[in-house]
Amino acid sequence: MLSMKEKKDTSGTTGHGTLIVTWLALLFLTGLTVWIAGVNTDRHGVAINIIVASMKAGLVLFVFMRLKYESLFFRLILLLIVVTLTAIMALTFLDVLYR
Amino acid sequence: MSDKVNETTLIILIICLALLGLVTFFMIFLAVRYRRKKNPDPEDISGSLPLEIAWTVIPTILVFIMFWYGWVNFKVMRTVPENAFNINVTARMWSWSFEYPDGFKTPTLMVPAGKPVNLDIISEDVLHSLFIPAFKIKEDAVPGMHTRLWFTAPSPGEYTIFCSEYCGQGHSSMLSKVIAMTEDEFAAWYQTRKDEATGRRAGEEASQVLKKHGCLDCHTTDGSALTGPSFKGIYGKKIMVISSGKERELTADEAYLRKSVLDPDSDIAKGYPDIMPSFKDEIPENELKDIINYIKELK
Amino acid sequence: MGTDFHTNTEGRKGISSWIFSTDHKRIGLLYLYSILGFFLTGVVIGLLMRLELIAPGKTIVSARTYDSLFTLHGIIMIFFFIIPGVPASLGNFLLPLQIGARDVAFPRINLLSWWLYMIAGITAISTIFLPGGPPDTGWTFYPPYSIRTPTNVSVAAFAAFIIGFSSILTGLNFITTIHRLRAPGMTWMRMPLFTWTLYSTAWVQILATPVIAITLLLLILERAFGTGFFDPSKGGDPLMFEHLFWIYSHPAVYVMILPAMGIISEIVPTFSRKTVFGYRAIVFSGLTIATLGYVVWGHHMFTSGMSDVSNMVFSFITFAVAVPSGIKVFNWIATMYKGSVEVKPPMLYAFAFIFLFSIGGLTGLINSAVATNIHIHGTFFIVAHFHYTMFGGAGFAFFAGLHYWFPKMTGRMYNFRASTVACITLFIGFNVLYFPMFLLGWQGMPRRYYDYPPEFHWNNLISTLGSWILAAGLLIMFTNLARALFKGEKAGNNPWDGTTLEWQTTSPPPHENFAEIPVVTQGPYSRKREGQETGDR
Amino acid sequence: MVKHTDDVGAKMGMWLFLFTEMLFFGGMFLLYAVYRAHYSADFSGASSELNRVIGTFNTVILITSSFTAALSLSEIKKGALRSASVSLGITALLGIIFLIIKYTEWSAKIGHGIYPGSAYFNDLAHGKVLFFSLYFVMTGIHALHVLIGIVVFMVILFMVHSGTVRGNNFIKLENAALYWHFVDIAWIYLFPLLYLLR
Ligand code: HEA
Ligand code: HEA
Ligand code: HEC
Ligand code: CUA
Ligand SMILES: [Cu+2]
Repeated sequence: MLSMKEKKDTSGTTGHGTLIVTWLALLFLTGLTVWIAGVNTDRHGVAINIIVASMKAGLVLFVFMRLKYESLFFRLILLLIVVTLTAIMALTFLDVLYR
Repeated sequence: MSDKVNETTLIILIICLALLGLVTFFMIFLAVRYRRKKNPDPEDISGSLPLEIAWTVIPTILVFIMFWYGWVNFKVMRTVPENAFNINVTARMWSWSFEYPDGFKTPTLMVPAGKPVNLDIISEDVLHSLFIPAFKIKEDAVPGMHTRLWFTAPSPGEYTIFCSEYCGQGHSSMLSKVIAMTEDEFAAWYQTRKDEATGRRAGEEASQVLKKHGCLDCHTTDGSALTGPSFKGIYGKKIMVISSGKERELTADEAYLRKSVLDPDSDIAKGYPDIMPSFKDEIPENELKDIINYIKELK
Repeated sequence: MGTDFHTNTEGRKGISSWIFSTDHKRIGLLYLYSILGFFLTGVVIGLLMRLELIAPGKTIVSARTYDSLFTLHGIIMIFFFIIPGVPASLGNFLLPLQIGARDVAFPRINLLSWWLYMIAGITAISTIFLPGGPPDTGWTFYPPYSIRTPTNVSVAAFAAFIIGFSSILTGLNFITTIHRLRAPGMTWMRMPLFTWTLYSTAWVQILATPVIAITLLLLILERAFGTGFFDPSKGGDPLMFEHLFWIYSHPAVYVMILPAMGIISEIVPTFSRKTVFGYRAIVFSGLTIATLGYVVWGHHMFTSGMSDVSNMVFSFITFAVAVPSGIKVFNWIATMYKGSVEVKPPMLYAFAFIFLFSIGGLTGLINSAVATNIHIHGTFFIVAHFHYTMFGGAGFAFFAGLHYWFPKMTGRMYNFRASTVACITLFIGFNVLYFPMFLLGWQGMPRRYYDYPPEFHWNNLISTLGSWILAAGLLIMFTNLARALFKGEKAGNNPWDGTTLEWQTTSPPPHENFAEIPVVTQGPYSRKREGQETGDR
Repeated sequence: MVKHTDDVGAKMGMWLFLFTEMLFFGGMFLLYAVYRAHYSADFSGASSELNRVIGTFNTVILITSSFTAALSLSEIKKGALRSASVSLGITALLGIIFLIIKYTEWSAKIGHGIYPGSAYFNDLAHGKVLFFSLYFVMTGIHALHVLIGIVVFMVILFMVHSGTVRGNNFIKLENAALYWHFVDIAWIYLFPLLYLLR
């Protein structure tokens, strides 16, 4: 596990090129999600928009927030949070949907 | 219902007492057997895999057994028999009202013994919970939502109803009764109430209702005060009342009028004595509605 | 060389050398004193409640006052005594010592936590004096009643919101400390069990507390602006509040009990002169309790109108939690096997804990079977269950820990005979006070009842008498400890012959804990020292 | 390597804090999901009363500010204090613009009588009441986070100038940026939930 000595170099810098590409990708995805919402009004719209939002969040997390370079531990807690939220949602809907 | 609960409890209780006994016995036994005086040299034992497995697997099995009984018996408690007699329950701060298929209402729950009864429960204001300890059942009354509960009263008699979800100052006095009658008695009672409910509507005036219940002994309809304040013009007025010793102002709206009649002790109009009796079990709901509408008209 | 932390004032004098100190030991003691202060408040309120219930009808207070009493009692005991109780006081003092660190990772945030705790506490107590009076909703704050009542619900909810922050900060502080500051050689599987439980607890605090924060905030907004989230007249669903509330408040009960279990896991091996039985099993059962504990919240809602499917699933998972709890109990008891057991006061409290917690936990199983829950939900049976787990469990373990580490924290020793008497009195009083409540609940007496029908009189009377015995026990215990604080004999560095790192420094420990950071070469409870034989006498 | 401060530890503390923030917002998302499932027609009706153009514009602003925040971290690590300050300043400025736009959006809604507690509001369909309440609470709490972020960046900017934060001691800036990115992520989800889904 994580100890005093880090395996990865977490203090490096992210190059300007990577940052700009990520930024452009985020803008593109924003456009995409607005466009999808415009043409697609049925129930799939919800899922698609959430997926696009998650892709954007992923970009911010892994590039801007440098999760890509952090130790495994940080990614594991992110997973833990996602699992926790999913569990809460699922169990609550077990009540709401079958009441 | 209560036999289902008893059965489940018994099974869990036996398992739990056995485990508690085991744990306590070994705790005391080992502490005495290996006390320092007698056993000054401890042995270095750091665990045992077979034991760990044993006390993981056996409890897991026990736990599943307990869960299973709890769930299966609960299923029975949720499956309403088809021939159940349906009664609508309304909970409000702090009284119960039971409405029968023919539209009339009572403050106590009248049921035929030996016949399944299904309660459809709602609340007018906050959370309450209908609890009949004798039958070992309860279900919350939730505003904006229908909940249900069914039971069969085993024999004629009276059984207490408690409110078991905290609902404010009157929570501990939100009591009522189940009155179980034989099927014949119930049928007769039901018929009279039904006639009363439909018959009275035809002729009786609200003012006569007031007289019938003796309201006019203490109240007038012309603005002059007797023992109690006059009914004239009180609807919609801002008045001062004393609630559990504290003074506060409120508007005499419909809920307040209703409460004044059913639970006069909770808000006492300032300047008047606290002597008005509660008419909670006296006035049927439809008559009360008429009275309130009548008071509303008295401008 | 480090000096005694009691005399090292970091250049400050008097009270400000305490309330602005960033030394984890001073903060731990600050917490200890303030927590005991709140405990005393809660206890006095509890005594008043019992006095009211001594006979049917009005005895000493009005219904309105009684409602506020149990609300304040619940809020104080839960949020200000038992949740921060062990982790923030004993945990703060001992965590760095046990892992061989000089302090926690963020000493200043640690101090901030204490300040937030005090601000929250004072805010909660202030409701008594504000116009409108203290809240009367019960500590569960269920809407729509909590939206309608004119009492100071928002202020109390805000206090709980602030203490949530304090709790989160303590949690992230502890996690970071454990990850970053362990002494060389202190691998995960060499960590003392108390530290392990603090670690699991910290995770629960981090994962659950934000949920109560947002829930209470939404309740406050609901009261202030009428947002309608939980108000059925605007389309909201009161059951959603119950869900959100228990998503936090059930894990919170494991925040109370896990560190308590950690204390017992320290005491039993020490007084058996033996390494703990099944170290790994205890560690993993703790983590399992923390994980499963997160997904059982619905067992508080079996009669709420929740769907039947949910009832089944939640009941099932709840039963599963009993298994790891049992594993802990069994391993503690097995630790004594072929040990050399000496029943000094901390061990006596630990025994009381094991017995009382087992009763509390096992009656929890009666609660968690859906069929039986339908009868006992909302009755005094529940009240009995949670006093057995919280007071008999977490509370007694807290007392056990207090007696165990008292010599380490103060450098002095209390009178053994007095604390034995206190423990026995507490034990008797406790059972006389709370056991009748099981019977009351089974007979059908609902909780939060100001008045009750005469058939419940006897058990209530006995229960009230028990509260006085318990009070006597507490009085003896605290007098004994207070006397020892000033007049106790010098205790020495390792009076119990403990093996974990905190016993290898002076009592009380110096400012930065260790003259030299120790290097760990073996498990926490191993008695094989260099140059020493196994099981020294 | 005898450093007094533990940068990795500090960063770990920040990440843990951000995870609690995610759960904090998670509670609101749960309410949103449940009420949306219950009142889907009302929700789409109410959502179409929000201005997509403004929403999109604000999204672009926030994403860009996140980009400049990341940029300033890269710059300071290289020791380029000047361009780091500029990026920081732009980030704070974009945050302020975001808030101004939010403010006008809110005032327009309030001007139309749509706010919790108003008479008009209470007469709306139940689902709409809940949608707008969620809208105000979620964007309100988010705006509060933006505000805190701006203040933090101002302080960091000052620290860069006074030399507290510099090329080999940038953990404060790094943590501030992490916080800001989180605020951005929260908005990335709020945007489709409130403005787009109909
Ligand atoms: C420290 C606090 C604490 C702890 C540890 C627990 C532990 C448990 N609790 Fe308790 N509980 C509360 C505090 C606590 N509880 C509070 C405060 C409330 C009420 C809140 C309110 O409404 O105000 C409550 C309410 C409550 C309810 C809701 C009742 C209701 O309102 O209807 C339920 C229902 O399932 C429940 C169950 C359990 C279970 C199954 C455990 C288990 O974790 C217990 C596990 C332990 C054991 C089982 C004992 C040890 C094991 C053995 C000796 C051997 C092995 C045993 C077996 C294999 C069976 N609790
Ligand atoms: C850890 C938590 C904790 C603890 C320790 C206690 C302790 C006590 N509680 Fe508890 N109680 C709760 C948590 C706790 N409680 C909660 C959460 C509720 C639910 C609230 C709700 O419904 O919302 C509750 C509800 C509750 C009820 C139910 C109310 C109702 O539903 O109507 C009752 C009734 O008897 C009660 C009684 C007591 C008593 C008599 C004590 C006793 O322990 C007190 C006994 C001790 C004394 C009386 C000692 C006095 C000591 C001295 C005078 C000397 C001390 C000296 C020094 C420090 C120097 N409590
Ligand atoms: C024994 C006398 C008595 C009788 C009989 C009586 N009341 Fe009253 N009533 C009072 C008094 C005294 C008050 C004022 C004190 C209080 O609010 O409790 C009062 C108050 C009220 C109020 C509140 C008025 C206000 O201004 O606050 C209403 C409404 C009311 N009564 C309705 C009725 C009705 C309807 C009946 C008959 C079914 C009835 N009362 C029978 C004595 C009586
Ligand atoms: Cu109605 Cu309690
Ligand atoms: Cu629980």
